[in-house]
Amino acid sequence: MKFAVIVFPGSNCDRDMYHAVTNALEEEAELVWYQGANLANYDAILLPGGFSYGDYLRSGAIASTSDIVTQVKEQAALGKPILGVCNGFQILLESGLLPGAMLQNKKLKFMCHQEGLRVVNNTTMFTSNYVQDAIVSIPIAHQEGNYYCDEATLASLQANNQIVFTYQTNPNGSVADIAGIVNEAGNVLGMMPHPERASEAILGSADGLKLFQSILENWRKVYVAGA
Amino acid sequence: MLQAPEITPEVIEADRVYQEMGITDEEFSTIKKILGRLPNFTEVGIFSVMWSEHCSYKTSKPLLKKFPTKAPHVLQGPGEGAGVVDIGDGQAVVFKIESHNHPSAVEPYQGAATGVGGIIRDVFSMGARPIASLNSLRFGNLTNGRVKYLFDEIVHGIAGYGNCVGVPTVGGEIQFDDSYQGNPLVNAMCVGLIDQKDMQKGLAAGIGNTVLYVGSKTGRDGIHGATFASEDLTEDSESKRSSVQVGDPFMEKLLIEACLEVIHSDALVGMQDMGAAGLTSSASEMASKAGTGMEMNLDLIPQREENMTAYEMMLSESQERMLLVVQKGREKEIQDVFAKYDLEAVAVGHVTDDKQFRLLHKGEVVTDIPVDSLAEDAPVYYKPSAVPSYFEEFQAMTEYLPTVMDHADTLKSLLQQPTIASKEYVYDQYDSMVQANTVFAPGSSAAVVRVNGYDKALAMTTDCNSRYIYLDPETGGKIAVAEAARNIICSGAKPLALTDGLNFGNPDKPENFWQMEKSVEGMSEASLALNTPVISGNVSLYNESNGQSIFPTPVVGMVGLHASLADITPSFFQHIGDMIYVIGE
Amino acid sequence: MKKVLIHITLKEGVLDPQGKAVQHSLETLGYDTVKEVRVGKYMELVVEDDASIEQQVETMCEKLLANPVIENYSYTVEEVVPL
Amino acid sequence: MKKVLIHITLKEGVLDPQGKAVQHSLETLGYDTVKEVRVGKYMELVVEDDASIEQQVETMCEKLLANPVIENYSYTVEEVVPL
Ligand SMILES: Nc1ncnc2c1ncn2[C@@H]1O[C@H](COP(=O)(O)OP(=O)(O)O)[C@@H](O)[C@H]1O
Repeated sequence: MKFAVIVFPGSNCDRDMYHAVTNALEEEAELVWYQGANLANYDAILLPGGFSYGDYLRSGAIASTSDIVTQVKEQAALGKPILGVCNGFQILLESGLLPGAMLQNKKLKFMCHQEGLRVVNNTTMFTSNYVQDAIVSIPIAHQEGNYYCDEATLASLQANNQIVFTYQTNPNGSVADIAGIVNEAGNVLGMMPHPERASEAILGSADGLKLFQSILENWRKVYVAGA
Repeated sequence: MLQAPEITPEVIEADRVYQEMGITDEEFSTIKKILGRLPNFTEVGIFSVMWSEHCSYKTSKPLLKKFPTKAPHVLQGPGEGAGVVDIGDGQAVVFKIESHNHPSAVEPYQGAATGVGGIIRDVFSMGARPIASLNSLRFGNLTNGRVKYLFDEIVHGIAGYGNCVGVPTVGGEIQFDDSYQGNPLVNAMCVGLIDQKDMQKGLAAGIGNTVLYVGSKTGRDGIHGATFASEDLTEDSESKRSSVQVGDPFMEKLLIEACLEVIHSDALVGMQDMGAAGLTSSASEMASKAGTGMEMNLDLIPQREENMTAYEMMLSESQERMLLVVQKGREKEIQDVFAKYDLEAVAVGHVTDDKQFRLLHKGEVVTDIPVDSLAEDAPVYYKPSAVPSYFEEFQAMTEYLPTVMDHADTLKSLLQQPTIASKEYVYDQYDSMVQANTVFAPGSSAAVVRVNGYDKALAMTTDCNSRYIYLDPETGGKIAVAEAARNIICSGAKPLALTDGLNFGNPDKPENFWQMEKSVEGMSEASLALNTPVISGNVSLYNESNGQSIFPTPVVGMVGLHASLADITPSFFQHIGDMIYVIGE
Repeated sequence: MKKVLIHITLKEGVLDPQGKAVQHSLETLGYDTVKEVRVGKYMELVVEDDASIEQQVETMCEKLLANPVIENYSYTVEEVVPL
Repeated sequence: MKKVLIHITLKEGVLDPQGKAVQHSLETLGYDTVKEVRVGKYMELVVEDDASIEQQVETMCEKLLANPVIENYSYTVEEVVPL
């Protein structure tokens, strides 16, 4: 399976994501600069964390207007798995691929530590390797991770089972303790916590690796004969 | 305008305008001798920054000579952007500490942020990827409103810059004491990793080679604050007054990636960041070190503001700028790399063979100075030192042993001391995990960062108990080095080398100079004993408020190596029932 | 040349953590007459003159400068007074 | 009740990385007529009526809302129109 890790000016978890896929998951990945790429060549697209365009204006806003996001939308429409982590999630929100918006953390401070997350939906292509309602330890590192949406949107997220991860103890003020959501089709996941930073025990947790393994296994079921 | 036409060389001499820039009468005579004529306004400005303590170490040089700096594992000692130490497998670790005390006292967020940015540039200008940041902070009493503001904003600034630029902040230390009330200390350390074959030097070698300017445009940032504070020369326009330096971590991130890509081109000859004294120090040092000269056309310097004078451009401390020397005729190869990151690399000059530092502006030669006179041949002063009376008093006292009535109570009140209490409030704001190599984040005795792809890791720490140093600078200096080494060893690593951040008060006071002298001697002795040479460092003097000096604060930043990941040892209890041992006396 | 002044504010009903923090700090400083604070953005653009300038600003706001999920925007266009 | 509208802008000469990034992004989107962007803050305060309101706002700005080292501020006081 071939993963694209998209690199925007200011992305800074791109190598981490690349490392998680190539070393921890042991699959193929490429760092793809935001200009001049063809995303049709990849089986899955990863939007890494960081501060694209310095987080100026609103985090993810400037990156969301780039041509490559148009390609991401096309690939999303084809059903490919798209994962946005942290700044990647913010870009997915700003580009409209996922509903809602990010506000500053309620304490207005950047926060970086391990969080307990609940897997509230293990039926997605990103979470099928987790046990439903399992608590997993995955770090957060953000200042604008306070997920906001209006009531109607929240109701439809709940009705369609689009909420994937919630915080055990809400650190940032997110609506309904939301840490990660998928689109209606279920192939675009945005989450604030960093699974790539939790892909090896030496880094404090390997709970994030199952997420990458889920993507791989579900892809194999469809594309690899006999898998 | 700063360079008003009436300020002719004759006026500068007659009215002693140079004094306002921090040049003494003797220094002015030396300058006249060097040039064989009177210096013009721009030239005096250039001498004033290059001969400032910050760039020339004119008072601390005699002390710094005492530091042991050599060992077989030291690949680069003091003298370049940062020191370099061999860690095997053809790799090396690069590190340095730098102070940003005065800017942080004026504008804490930006002062701290640009301090972090500056030290990161020092590291990647060596060709190393910055893999970790640490810091060492000192504040007054937290019950004071201004101190609280400084504390919050400085931490916020370190986080704001470090998190955005993608270098994990993995450690640091904070001490609160009244002596820092009006003069906080912000020392930032950066650690980088490099393949030895990629090591760069800030050399302007190769006659005729091209000088490229990359990064942010030059504005009037930081000029006023640096050396020049004359009201009558700036009164005509408030807006022309230089402003506080503002950091742009996004620009820095682009520079890191572009510069680390460019080092693989053999068209690159030398690279240096524009730190304190910006263009002046980077250009003249690169030429002086290479034994060459340099000529630059200031009309070509990218400028953010209109009508900047030569003086302003040469003294500007605008952030996120780099100076590169590249082979003549191969500029395009380098420029193309920068273009990918939306950065312009502008040719502004070339390397010459006459060892002169020559600047053209609007068709005129505005500066023509022997380059060595700026860098290597700066004056050196041997300041008098005297034992402070407090020290003799203390030494004469009989030892006092406190009696503890209630151990639990004493422990609790100790833990409530801001200096001792948990610093989680601070380090939770730092992204300590980006780059996905952090094994032990802040909160551990030493931070541990693995070397990805190898069975080894690096341990790092900053330490200094300035109260000890105040009480007995020589012993305190030893303690600072020993404490750093203990922290490294407790994490399972072998101490390699150290960087020092010397923060002191006014060195013209013999008591202060004595503190400097003695603490450097103590540190030297300890680093010799522990085989941890000093490979880089920084000096910040005149840390005073209301005539009161800070506690002498020579911060030690130390790095060690875990020969195997299996050696990594946590500093917290692991299992119920494990035995606890106390080792030592 | 025109100067475009843009105000971007959080929509009513959207929580404003920054505004709340500012209000709280003001209260701590003794300003308890301040009942509410909302924090928004203010931008000044210098734009070349153009007949369609208003429409252009409108699309800039919609495409980039404001996030319609949480923000409102308004703007005014002024002459740039030459010095 | 009064409504106080406060504008906080960076002083002239102070680098505005955010404004630069926004301008660059607008340029990429085809808006190359935008020559400069400066980003500031805009605050709306609801304040109880008081004869000294202007003076109070002044000190609030100086003490907390603006950073006088790098920012300028200006404000206007309006009546709150009851709904
Ligand atoms: N206290 C010190 N101990 C050892 N070396 C020092 C000390 N202070 C400065 N140096 C060394 O002197 C050189 C010049 O320092 P500095 O001017 O601060 O560097 P930069 O030009 O990168 O800002 C550096 O190599 C630095 O490591």
